[in-house]
Amino acid sequence: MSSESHPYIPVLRSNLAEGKIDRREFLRTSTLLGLSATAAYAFAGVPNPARAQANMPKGGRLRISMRVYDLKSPHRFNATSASNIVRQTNDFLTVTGADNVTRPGLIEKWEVSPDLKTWTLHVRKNVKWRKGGDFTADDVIWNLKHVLDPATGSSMLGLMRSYMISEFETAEKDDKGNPKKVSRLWDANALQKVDSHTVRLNCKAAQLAVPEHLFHYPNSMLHPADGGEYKLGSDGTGPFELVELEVGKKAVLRARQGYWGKGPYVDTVEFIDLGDDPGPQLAAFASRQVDGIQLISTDLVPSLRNLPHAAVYEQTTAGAGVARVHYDKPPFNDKRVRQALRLAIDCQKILDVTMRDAGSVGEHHHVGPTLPDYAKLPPYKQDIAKAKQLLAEAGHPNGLDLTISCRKEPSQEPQLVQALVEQWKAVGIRVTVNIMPTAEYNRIWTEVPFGFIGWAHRPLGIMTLGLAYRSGQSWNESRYSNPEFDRLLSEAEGTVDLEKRKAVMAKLEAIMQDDGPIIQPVWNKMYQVFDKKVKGAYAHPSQLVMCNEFAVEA
Amino acid sequence: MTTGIDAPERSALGGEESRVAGFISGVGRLRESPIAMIGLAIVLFWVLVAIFAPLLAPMSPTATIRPMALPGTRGPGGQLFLLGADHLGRDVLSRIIYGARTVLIYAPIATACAYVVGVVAGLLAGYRQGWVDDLLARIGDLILAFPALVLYIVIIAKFGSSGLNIILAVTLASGPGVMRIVRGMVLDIRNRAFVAAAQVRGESAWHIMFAEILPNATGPLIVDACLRLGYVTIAIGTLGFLGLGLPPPNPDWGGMISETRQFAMIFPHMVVFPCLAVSSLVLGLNFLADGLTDIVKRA
Amino acid sequence: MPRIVFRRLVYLIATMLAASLILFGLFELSPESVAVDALGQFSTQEQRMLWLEQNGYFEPAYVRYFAWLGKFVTGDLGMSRVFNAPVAKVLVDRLSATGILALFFFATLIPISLTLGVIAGIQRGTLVDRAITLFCVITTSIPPFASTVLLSTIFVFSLHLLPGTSGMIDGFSFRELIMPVTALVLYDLGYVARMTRASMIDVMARPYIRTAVLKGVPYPVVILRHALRNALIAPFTVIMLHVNWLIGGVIVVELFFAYKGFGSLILEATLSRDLFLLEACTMTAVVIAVATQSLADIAYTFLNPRIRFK
Amino acid sequence: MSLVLDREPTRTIPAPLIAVEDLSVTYSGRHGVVPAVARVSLALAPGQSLGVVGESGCGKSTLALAIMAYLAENAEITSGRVRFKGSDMASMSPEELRQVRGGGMAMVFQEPGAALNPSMRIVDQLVEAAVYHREIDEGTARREAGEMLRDVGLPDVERILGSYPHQLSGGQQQRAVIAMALLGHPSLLLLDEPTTNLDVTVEASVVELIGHLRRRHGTGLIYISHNLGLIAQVCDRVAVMYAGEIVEEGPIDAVFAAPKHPYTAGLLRCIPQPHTDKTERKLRPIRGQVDQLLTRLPGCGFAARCDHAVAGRCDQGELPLVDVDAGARHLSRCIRWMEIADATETPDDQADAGGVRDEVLLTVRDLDKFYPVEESGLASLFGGRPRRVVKANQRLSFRVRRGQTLAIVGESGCGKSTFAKVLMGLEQATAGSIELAGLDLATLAVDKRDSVLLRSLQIVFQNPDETLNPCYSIGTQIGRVIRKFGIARARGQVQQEIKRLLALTRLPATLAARRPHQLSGGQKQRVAIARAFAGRPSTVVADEPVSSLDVSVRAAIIELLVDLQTSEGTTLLMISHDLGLVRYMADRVVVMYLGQIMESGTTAEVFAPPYHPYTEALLSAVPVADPALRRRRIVLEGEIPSAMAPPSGCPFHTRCHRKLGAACETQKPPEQRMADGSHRITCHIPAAELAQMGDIFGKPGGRRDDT
Repeated sequence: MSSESHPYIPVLRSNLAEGKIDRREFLRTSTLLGLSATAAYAFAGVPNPARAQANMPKGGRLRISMRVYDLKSPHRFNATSASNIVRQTNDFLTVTGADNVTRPGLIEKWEVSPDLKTWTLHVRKNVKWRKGGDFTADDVIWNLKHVLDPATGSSMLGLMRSYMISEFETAEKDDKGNPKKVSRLWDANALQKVDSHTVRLNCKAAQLAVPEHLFHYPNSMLHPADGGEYKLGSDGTGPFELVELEVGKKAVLRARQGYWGKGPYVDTVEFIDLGDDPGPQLAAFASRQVDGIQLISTDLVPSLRNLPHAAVYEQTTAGAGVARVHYDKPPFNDKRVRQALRLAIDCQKILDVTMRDAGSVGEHHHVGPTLPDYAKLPPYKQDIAKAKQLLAEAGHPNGLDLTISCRKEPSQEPQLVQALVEQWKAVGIRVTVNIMPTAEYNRIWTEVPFGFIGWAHRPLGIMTLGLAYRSGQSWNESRYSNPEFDRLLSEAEGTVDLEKRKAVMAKLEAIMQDDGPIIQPVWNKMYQVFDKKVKGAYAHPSQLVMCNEFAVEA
Repeated sequence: MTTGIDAPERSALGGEESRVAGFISGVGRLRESPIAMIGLAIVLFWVLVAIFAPLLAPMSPTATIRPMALPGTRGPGGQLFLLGADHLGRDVLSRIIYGARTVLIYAPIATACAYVVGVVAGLLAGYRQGWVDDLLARIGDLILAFPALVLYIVIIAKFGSSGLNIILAVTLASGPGVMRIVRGMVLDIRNRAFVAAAQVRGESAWHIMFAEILPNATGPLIVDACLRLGYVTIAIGTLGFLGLGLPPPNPDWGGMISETRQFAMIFPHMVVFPCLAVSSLVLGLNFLADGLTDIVKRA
Repeated sequence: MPRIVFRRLVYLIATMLAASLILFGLFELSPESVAVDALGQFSTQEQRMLWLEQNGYFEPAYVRYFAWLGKFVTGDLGMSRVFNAPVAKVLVDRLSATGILALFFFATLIPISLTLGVIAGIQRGTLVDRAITLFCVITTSIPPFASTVLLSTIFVFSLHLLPGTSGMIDGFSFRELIMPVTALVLYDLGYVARMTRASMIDVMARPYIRTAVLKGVPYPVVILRHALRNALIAPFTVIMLHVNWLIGGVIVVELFFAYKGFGSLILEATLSRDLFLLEACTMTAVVIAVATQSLADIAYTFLNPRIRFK
Repeated sequence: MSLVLDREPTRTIPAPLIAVEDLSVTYSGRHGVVPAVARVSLALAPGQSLGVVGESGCGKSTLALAIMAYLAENAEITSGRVRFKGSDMASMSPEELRQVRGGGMAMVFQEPGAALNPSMRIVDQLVEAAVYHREIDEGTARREAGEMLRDVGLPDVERILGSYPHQLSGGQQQRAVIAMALLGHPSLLLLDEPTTNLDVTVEASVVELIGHLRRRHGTGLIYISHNLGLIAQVCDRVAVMYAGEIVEEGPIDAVFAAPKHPYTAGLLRCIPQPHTDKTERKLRPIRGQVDQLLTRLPGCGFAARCDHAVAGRCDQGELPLVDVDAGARHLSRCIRWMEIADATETPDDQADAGGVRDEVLLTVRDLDKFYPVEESGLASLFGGRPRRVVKANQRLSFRVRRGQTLAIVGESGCGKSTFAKVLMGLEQATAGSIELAGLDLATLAVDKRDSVLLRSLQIVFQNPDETLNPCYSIGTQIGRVIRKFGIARARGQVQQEIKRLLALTRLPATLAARRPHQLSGGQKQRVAIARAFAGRPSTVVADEPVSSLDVSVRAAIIELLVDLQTSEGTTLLMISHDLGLVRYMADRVVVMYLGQIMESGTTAEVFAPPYHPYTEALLSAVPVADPALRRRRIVLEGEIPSAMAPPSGCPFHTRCHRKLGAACETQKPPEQRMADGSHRITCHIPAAELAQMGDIFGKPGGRRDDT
């Protein structure tokens, strides 16, 4: 199959030429279908931003403020910060850039069947493990099997479940006499080794977003000999080698020789843990103790812009802070209560007091307006009278007393919560805020009946919906379970045609607004800040840092 | 001092005295110390602010109006932000005014609880002596072996952050200190002849502890209470600062500082004013304690 | 002397045992919560049961306590969940960092506060005394969490004189110590100075000072030989007891300046409920507190012949 | 045993060593400016000795400090000056002043424990005194220090040199302080109450030492004391101060024999003498008390309290000191000195003899009270060694008859207060019994006693400042007792009763509304007595009821107690170390030493030969304000042993001047019944031999007794 082989690519081209879709949508979709980014950008007639910059300075040290958590099991990561360290030593199969365009990583190209069920991945041939040996199809299959093994506990499982995994009954019975179920690959041949450098994914359902899934942050390619564990000296294909790790303090990486890809330009990268608190991060950056901050709360932006040496990079994202209820717990199991919680909110007002220019108005359905599969719905309006009425109908004429939990950091989360709480007062929903220590909340965020958490950016709406609201998903914190929703979601995931997919997405979004378990007032912008001396810097919407692209001026 | 028989009378014959009069004369003696008067003025200022918060605060402390408004600027509705607005557009002045309530409710209640526990335990330990003393002293030593802030965060971490738990933590952490002071004074006072006189006329132990000994220990205890109230104010603020304080949006000075300190660089008003508020209250209490110490020493 | 050392040792051990009982009761009595803390909220019931069995949590509480105590005594403090490293290793690392902070703290605090206190005490009632006293009350009234903010607003953000954090990323840095030490010293200075002042005033009013003056000893000798030694006993022991206070004080300062010491460790352990780390940190805090109390006692005895030669 | 002459013959006055000229000192305080010393003029020649007497607050300590130019910051010299060897102290440079202090004149204060630096060894403190005044090196100074310690009669000099002050007893400390004062070779020694708070036998030896040193070193001496008896023993001249003024000054014999100021005369009349009792001569208190006035009224400061004051004369203008006996420079500030003639003459001194009834009220039998000693260290931790005990009371046996006054006498630590505590139920006896009205009180704790028993047995404590709860008014405190004992319940009745009691103790009814801090010491003690008598007790224990009161007040309280006892028919148990007082008040006396009874009998029996050697020494040590009285001086060697490790055999053998030999050290002495009735002496010396003993007091002007 040639790169032009997917039948929908010509359709996309004509759509672009006719002006039915914009360049962004063309780029996004055509690359996913296997068109190379270079070709796609050339056709779209815009310069390819990912082209390597000339004359990058060499050497030096790059210090980035970021939490340094335990790195033991990269496939089980649930924080992008941890993956950002492993990312420097262990590559991914694909790379989704800051422009949301997915490019080849360890696989140099991919092809997909017209039904979107068969994906052929061509592994790059010149990639060597640091300790020796080629990176091969076997390595890919081992890694994918590892992340898809329920025992691993990777969130990749949730992402790929719909097209790679089935549940099977076992001989064992549980307490109630029902057979215990196990999840495993839906078919023995689901991960097929074609040759030493070719892997084929045979999916049970159509899926467009496979290349993006492969870049999901826990899916770094580990050496099978390391058995899924990561530590000092673990093998990798990446541009750096981990030479020092003090959890809670710092991680030091040294550039390796003979990296297959771009860079690295700097000699060492240091990730420095300054805690969750934004204060020290700002202070450290202001006094040039660090060259960049991986994740800055929007609060800090005005202060940072004030610093002469700071270059603040921003990205419009589909990341958002979401207040969600446990769909199955009273009083939230009453649809009218959930609706009242949404109707009480004036999203614009919330934006104004919390995020200001650091975000945009949300529509309570968690499908980002910047994403290719976003469907525009009629504006969702605040309606206090209706909210009160719904509450009364639901049996709460005197309002409700609730407690919402959230974490302390990033600081915009408690701020958003406080802004929401202030508005809920108007409809008689009295909410107490329980701000929990961040680490503590991260451990129990799915357990609180009414909670608030930030969801990271994902490049497709269906990815987020699939992770967060599909029945039975491990990250389905709201315990949302709606067969119609699940069905439509699967349908969307298998629809290549953008228009058709948007139509399905519109239905999904409407279900979220009507029945959904969330109140999502705003979208975040994502910021990263680097010292002006850091060249090649940019903000990645998923808070990723790829240090091989950065250089430091002396 | 004139102590002659012919000195003018204070009250009518046979008066079995009023405790109130004694108290008033005690307060009157504050005038002897200018530093105590300044302290009292500062503390009273905050007490009045707390009591009349709804009347004094120009806006709701939780209303989000105009983020980052600078001091002296106006909001969209023409509201004047005298001390500016915080990052969520809430009036800093109103939050400080309501924050005084939080501080002046929790700190005194917590201190009072510590005192109830400490005074009773101290009286028992000092008066009963023997195994009661040993036991209470050991328990006190044990609690005091934990650094206070560690004790606070362990308790708050274990039982969660709420007003009640903060009071509990303060009581537990400060009680033994109060007990030690009371015990020390009881050991001194119990050897005075008037205690023996009460014993030989068959007064009960409770009468002796509370009616004979305790009133004589009030001077140093009031001084200590002022200082301790200052510490507790700082402790509650510190908990707020560490993110273990009272849940927002109840304004709480420590929490305000914690929430807004990252803006100190360009919007110092958000953080400097609450810092000044908490420092001034503590300063007032320290002044008061200082002045009272002088007065108690002179007495 | 050996007797008091021995007594303090016995006391230290008794306090440790009691503290360990409290900690055990608080955190380990319910095995369920231990398992949740150890394995995280996402662990399955099955995993938890397995873990509890492997770690002997189905034994009776007292058996577990003694086993726990035994491991503790032998230095097996368990693994830190957050740091994924043996607790003992993390602890030693952070303790030494705070030790350095404490060293500089005391090295700054002691000369300044004692000097101020002695000067004020000797010149009681003068303008100098009033100025020192006022300075002391004011600094003592600014809580560390406020002074750190104010100090860094001025020295880091406005004047750009000092580094904003004290992570000691590139090893020891004296400049990075200035802010945390200043914040701690400022808050504590007043207390020690005022105590020294009071002690000095007390001693200066003692009859033996009068005796010394009236037997014609030159005034400087009276101060240095007769007054100081007696006057410094109380502040000295108070300073020793400040180690206990310091453990609490460093939490705020270490957090604010991202100093990787014991204070930020105990806070992190608490906030993330890293059970074994928290237990070890708390016990360490108690050991340090009681040990310094004992040292203060012994030092007091040594400094005060009235007790030494009893 | 050493025997020394009481006093030296008076010498003529050479050129003054120190001259105080028209000195006035005021203190400024919260209540305004208070005059402390008013226009005092004094002069002292080298080698002379001057006593300054007066009650507390009369300005004598301020005078001493002014002489040393060491006044407090709030004190101000408003007139006059002090000249030392002719030079004005006020105009001296700091260095000159330093040389004079310690080198020219040295001072010894009361409470030697506080005067010595607790954290310096004795040797260092002594050496300092020498090296800063004399050109000698440390080694020499150290050697001299040792010699000086030997001079002041301290044993085991090397040990003491290396000791810290707290390792010495009070007597040793004061000797060390005196040695320190002398090491600078001063020509003037100022002593401010140097023996206050020392035991009577220790006091006697220290006073003895001072006299001895003065003669040996030829040092001038200013001796300040409230105790007229002590002054009489060491001084050539005496100055009596009242309210900051010198009211009388003169040669000691003349002043004591024929005081020319009513205040001096009043003071002398207030003191019970060990050779008189209440049946012979009634004590005559001075009315009222010393008033601290903000402004000095014209005329005589004492007029308000003086029986001889005449309006229009005594309250007019400035009264001068007039010489009443040109030859001896005897000065008095009384304008009427000639009219009053001999102020000691008092009308109606004959007191009633108290009726003594025979009924035995209280029987003490073989009472033991042992305290366990807190053991520290290993042994106590594991309960190994048997615990040591302090034997505070050992086998006490005596009886008290109804209506009688029984006195228990002894120095501090003899166990007399412990007995009071056991009797009151505040402590429980280890063995033995105390029988009262058929009950055994020895182990009956106060909270087990019923209210009848409680009210029948009450106590008056020593320190008037502590005896009343400062938080309540007088009325409240007395009322509480009245209600508690069910004397009255209704408010009106209680008020009546309060009034009655106040009247009984000769206090104005208006006092009921006052708080204790508004009362003087004497008034407080009266209230305490009123409170003790509120329940109409059958027995009252008075534990050193006047020892912390001023002389003039003391007499009034004693009289009150005697009167109340008589009128209420109360049995009184007096605990005291003051033999003069005991002699005056008591019907029977029990003498205790280290927890054991040494001697008991009627007052007459105990105060007349035969004596127990300890009683003999006690009597000899009592300061007597009568320079004419001759007596044998017995100075006891050594210090009172610790009650924790009492000597074996006879507890007194370590200090006894009549020790027989080994038997005293090893065997418990027998209790011997003397010929004269109920008189018992516990001593190894045979009764017959004891009976040979002479009276310790000679008759005034009579022959000197020698032994």
